[in-house]
Amino acid sequence: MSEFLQVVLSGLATGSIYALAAIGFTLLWQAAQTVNFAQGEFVMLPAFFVLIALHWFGWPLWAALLFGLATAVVVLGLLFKKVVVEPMLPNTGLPLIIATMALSIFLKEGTKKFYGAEAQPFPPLFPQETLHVFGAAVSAQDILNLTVSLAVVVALTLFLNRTRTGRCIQATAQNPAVAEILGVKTKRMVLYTFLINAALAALASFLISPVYLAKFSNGETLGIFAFIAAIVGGFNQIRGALVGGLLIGVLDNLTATYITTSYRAALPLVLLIVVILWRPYGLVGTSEGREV
Amino acid sequence: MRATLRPVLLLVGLAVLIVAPLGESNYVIYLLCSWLIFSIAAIGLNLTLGYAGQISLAQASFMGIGAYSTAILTLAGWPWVVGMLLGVFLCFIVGLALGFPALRVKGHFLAFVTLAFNTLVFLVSRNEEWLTGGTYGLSNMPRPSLFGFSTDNQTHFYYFTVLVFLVSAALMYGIVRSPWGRAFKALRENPIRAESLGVDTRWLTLIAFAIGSAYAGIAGALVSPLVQYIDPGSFALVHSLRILLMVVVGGAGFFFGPMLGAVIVILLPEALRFTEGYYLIIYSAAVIALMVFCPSGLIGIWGRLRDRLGRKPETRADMQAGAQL
Amino acid sequence: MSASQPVLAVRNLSKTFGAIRAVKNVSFDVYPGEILGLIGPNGSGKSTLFNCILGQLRPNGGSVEVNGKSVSGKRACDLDKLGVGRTFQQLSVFPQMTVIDNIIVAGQEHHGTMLSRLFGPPDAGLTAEADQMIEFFRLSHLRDEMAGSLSYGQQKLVDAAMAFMAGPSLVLLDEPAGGVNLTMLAGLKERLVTYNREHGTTFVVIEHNMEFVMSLCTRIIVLAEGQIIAEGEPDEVRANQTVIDAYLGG
Amino acid sequence: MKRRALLVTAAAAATSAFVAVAPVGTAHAAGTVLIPCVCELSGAGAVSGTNYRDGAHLAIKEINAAGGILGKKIEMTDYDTQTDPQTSRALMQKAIDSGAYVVMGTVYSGSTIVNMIVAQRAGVPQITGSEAPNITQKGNPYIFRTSSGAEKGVPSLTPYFKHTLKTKKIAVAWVNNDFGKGGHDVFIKQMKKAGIQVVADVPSEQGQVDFAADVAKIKQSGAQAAFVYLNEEEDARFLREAKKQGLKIPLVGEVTLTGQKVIDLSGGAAEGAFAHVGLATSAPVFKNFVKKFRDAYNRDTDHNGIKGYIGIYAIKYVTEMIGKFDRKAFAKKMHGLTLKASKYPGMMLDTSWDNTGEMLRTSFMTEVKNGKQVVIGTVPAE
Repeated sequence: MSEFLQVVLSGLATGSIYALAAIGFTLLWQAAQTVNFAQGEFVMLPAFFVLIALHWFGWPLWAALLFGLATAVVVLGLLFKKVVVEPMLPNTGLPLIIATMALSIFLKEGTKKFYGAEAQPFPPLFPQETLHVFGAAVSAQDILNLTVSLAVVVALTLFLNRTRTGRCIQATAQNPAVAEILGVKTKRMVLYTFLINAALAALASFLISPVYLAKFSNGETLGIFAFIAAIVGGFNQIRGALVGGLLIGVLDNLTATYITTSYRAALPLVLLIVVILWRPYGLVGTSEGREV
Repeated sequence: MRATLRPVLLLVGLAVLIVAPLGESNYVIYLLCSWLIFSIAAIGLNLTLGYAGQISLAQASFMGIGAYSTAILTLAGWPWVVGMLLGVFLCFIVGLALGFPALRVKGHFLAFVTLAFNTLVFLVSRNEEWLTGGTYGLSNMPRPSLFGFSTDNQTHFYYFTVLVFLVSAALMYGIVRSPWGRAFKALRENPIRAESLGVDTRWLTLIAFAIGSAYAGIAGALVSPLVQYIDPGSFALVHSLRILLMVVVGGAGFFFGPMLGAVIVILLPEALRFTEGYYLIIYSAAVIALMVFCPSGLIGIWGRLRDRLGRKPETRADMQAGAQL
Repeated sequence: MSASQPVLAVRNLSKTFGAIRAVKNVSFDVYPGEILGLIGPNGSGKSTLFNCILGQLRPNGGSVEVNGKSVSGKRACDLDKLGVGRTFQQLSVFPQMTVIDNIIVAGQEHHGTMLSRLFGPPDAGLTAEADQMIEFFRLSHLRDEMAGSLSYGQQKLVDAAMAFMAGPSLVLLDEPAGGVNLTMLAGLKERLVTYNREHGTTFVVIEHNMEFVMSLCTRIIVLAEGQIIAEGEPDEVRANQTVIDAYLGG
Repeated sequence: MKRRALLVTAAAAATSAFVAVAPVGTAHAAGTVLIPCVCELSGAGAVSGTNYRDGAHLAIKEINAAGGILGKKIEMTDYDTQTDPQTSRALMQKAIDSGAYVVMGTVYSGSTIVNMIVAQRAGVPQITGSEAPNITQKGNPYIFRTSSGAEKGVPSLTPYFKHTLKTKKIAVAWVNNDFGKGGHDVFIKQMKKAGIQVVADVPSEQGQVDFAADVAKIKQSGAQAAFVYLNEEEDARFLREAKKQGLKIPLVGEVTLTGQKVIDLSGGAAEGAFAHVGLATSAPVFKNFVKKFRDAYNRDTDHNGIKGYIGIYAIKYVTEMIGKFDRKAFAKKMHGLTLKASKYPGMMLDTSWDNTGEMLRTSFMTEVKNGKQVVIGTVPAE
């Protein structure tokens, strides 16, 4: 029992980070039809910005985190849009897929070249106490992960539904042409989505790195999980991405504990295929929203 | 002029293929072989992606299926041809099956399904040790001998590869200029219109996957005697991406695109090796630039130049229509 | 009006979307060689009817027969085999293929078998026929251009040529006049009429452009709120009070 | 039509152009002997490969400064395999084409198992850093290890489990790749022999994020000790999770578990972990080398640095014994050879090779005590 609880709780904590990556992924897809194959690297990189600030500039952690966030938003949000995505329009098809794939190699190799190939320890954002829930150990970090990602979903949903900007972003996502006519500055709205995505990626990076460590190749695993979470949950739903993330996190652990360890990686993939074929709009998603 | 020039140039190309390995080191010949082999796989993907417009990120896993079948059979003492045929057959069937998702979803979603499939194949080939040798893979596969003419010598094997390459390419050329090729393009350009003109788009989608995969099978059947070692990692997702890169960089939907692409993807890193740790960085940056400035690939650049020189650049009327809808 | 078997027979066709009944048991026949116009104010159910006939939508009730064969549940590519050609409201050529290839691909599926199409001649022996078709629509000078590079009107012509290539007995034209400039329009109409006269092909036309319909069609059916409110020769319909009311929203 | 034709030539030209520029048997100065290093400078194995290479370069600097081998200076070219077996095979071919006397590398077993075929065919001795058992079980007369293979290392743990820890039930956590599999298989065999019951057999994926399930399983299994055979980052994640879930049993590893890198990464969770280490960088004998390495590259090496270093020295000593640059004789001489550290200081430890190229050498039991790897005993080479 305690074992079951243990793996479920840990799965939730890990899954919540997949969710953060997946949410940005979903937003980008909705508002800019950009499927970002470099999303994993987007989660890998910000941790290194922080490490640079810590070890090269010798800043305190809080300042380093802010620096990391800011740099991420500029590099992975602004530059990504201006330098890679924007010039490619209207070819948001195969060329963009290829470009983002190339970008992921670029970021990976770049990081390795300029910070080194070795995994780096990343300072914990929280004291490392663990408390025990019915015999299951839960670290403060786990709780932080969960609460943050939940908070993000609530905040984002409120932002998108309650604020004018939010509604404009949604309008842009649903029908750019009409939004334009209604006087929405669609270009800017799209830019906002890119910035939000970068910020979310940075957040995910800061949350996962204390446990997962900072390494140039982290994106390979994280990226796949982000895709799967986004699609399983529902490509046109923010809370869908959350559900997807948590689901993948938990299922992965449950498979490993009770079914098979050597095929643990297979389950999320099978789930992905099944969902795409039987519910292309995801478990939580609704059939309207973007045609795929 | 055109009519006469073309066969001449083809002959020149053929001649280059024949003289290329002469006096070269084993390493260069090895590179040429892998260029030819990956070209075959890319030619296949080009049919699925370039002509029929169905994206697939699983081409490497089909190379794997071909390679493993060939390896297992040849190690069991069967002739290479048998292993190759079995591999190609399996790829055709599995490819057909992988085509079904394409009937339901397109674009990115199809990319994800095939991506997942590729990783699943990797897991199976790693875990089913009894069949595939697990993580250690299979090694020391014998090289084929043609009518008692052994290909153990690197150069001999090269010519053997050239032969297989030419036959495969010729067959594909036949396909793409047959009415099938025209129907594939129609499917890519406008499936609904194609369907309304009596083109059975469902069947066409499946067959596009099947044939494309079968080509990967041929490539795989050549990989195992060339490298004489295969392991699950040799057919991981990253290799599927490489093949995709070949097709797109070369120019999807152009017959010679994938071969040109393979030259770039396999030989450019070699040329950039002197930059040491930087070559992957430069390489990936170059790809991004290409996609930004010429999404239709290198051959696209050529076409663009021709338009620049020849006739005036045209505006895509279907884009205008798009604006009206 | 000939008494021979109708090319297209629509019987009590109904289609509802949720609460809205877009088409309310509509019945009509179309006879060989006719050019039938389907008109009606927006939301009158023209397009729904059209899509039901073409199997894009599954009707809730009623039947559609082409040359005596039911087409219910048939895929578009099978419909084509039954001799039903169509054009689209939006541009529907294959932009990255040459005009000649557009035309040939439209005909090739009716020649030989799957295998003969793989191993037979690259053009499926259709070049001559296709060139005639191109000639007929006066597109010969554009024969080897990419269809996507043609002007809007020219693409409409290619679209029509493709619909005719399979030698259909019935062609459904979905707003052929839409977005085509006047000179082009005259040409298009003239070609359609000629083709109809020469081959006796039956047309069903959905169109907003009254001038065009009135001058093109031999018979007109007027739909409003999913029902047939009038039917007859252009002049009768033009004079019909209910029609006028329907259009003026009376 | 014309376009296509031009393209054939374009492709062909590109090929031939490349062929033309391809470095064929790079001519090297007469006064030097060529020892290329084919190893993982990028990709997953970059850390191990780079250390291996730098260790080798360190030795080369020293040897060349002292006049080289038989008066010839050593020249080393690097070939980056990107940790990809097929690339490594190609580069092995390239290195040999360039006229290698002996080849250093590769470190990752998955690559070595591929490229050793090439070296064998060309009859070029190969000094590998790999530790997977199957390397030396292929009857390849040209392959030589620079550290004991898992089939030597893991068994040296058996007495420790059996007698020191008095284990009856044991668990094993291993990374499911060629490295992990190698150790795992040997371990299972050993435990069977020793009559210790393996109650939990837990493979994990490379780059796995969440080790909760792995640890929970071991905890549930009621094992009295666990054998942890993972890559460094996975080691660290596993140890953190074990600490979090309060897994109290002794965690014993082979080579990596008590390495400084793992200690740093695991943020204190490595405390009290044990490991059998062939080349413990913390062992006094290596003190001097570790310092030299840090001075040269201002970073700490792992055991791979030592491997590369002694690899080069072995080449020097053996060549000087046979008195000429003769690949065949070199390989022949090295089988069954023992180099005493007293006479051959570059080896740092008494080292012998059996006739499969397997290496025998004293090894160490280590434990992590207050954030440092400490040698708690030596295991004699049997």
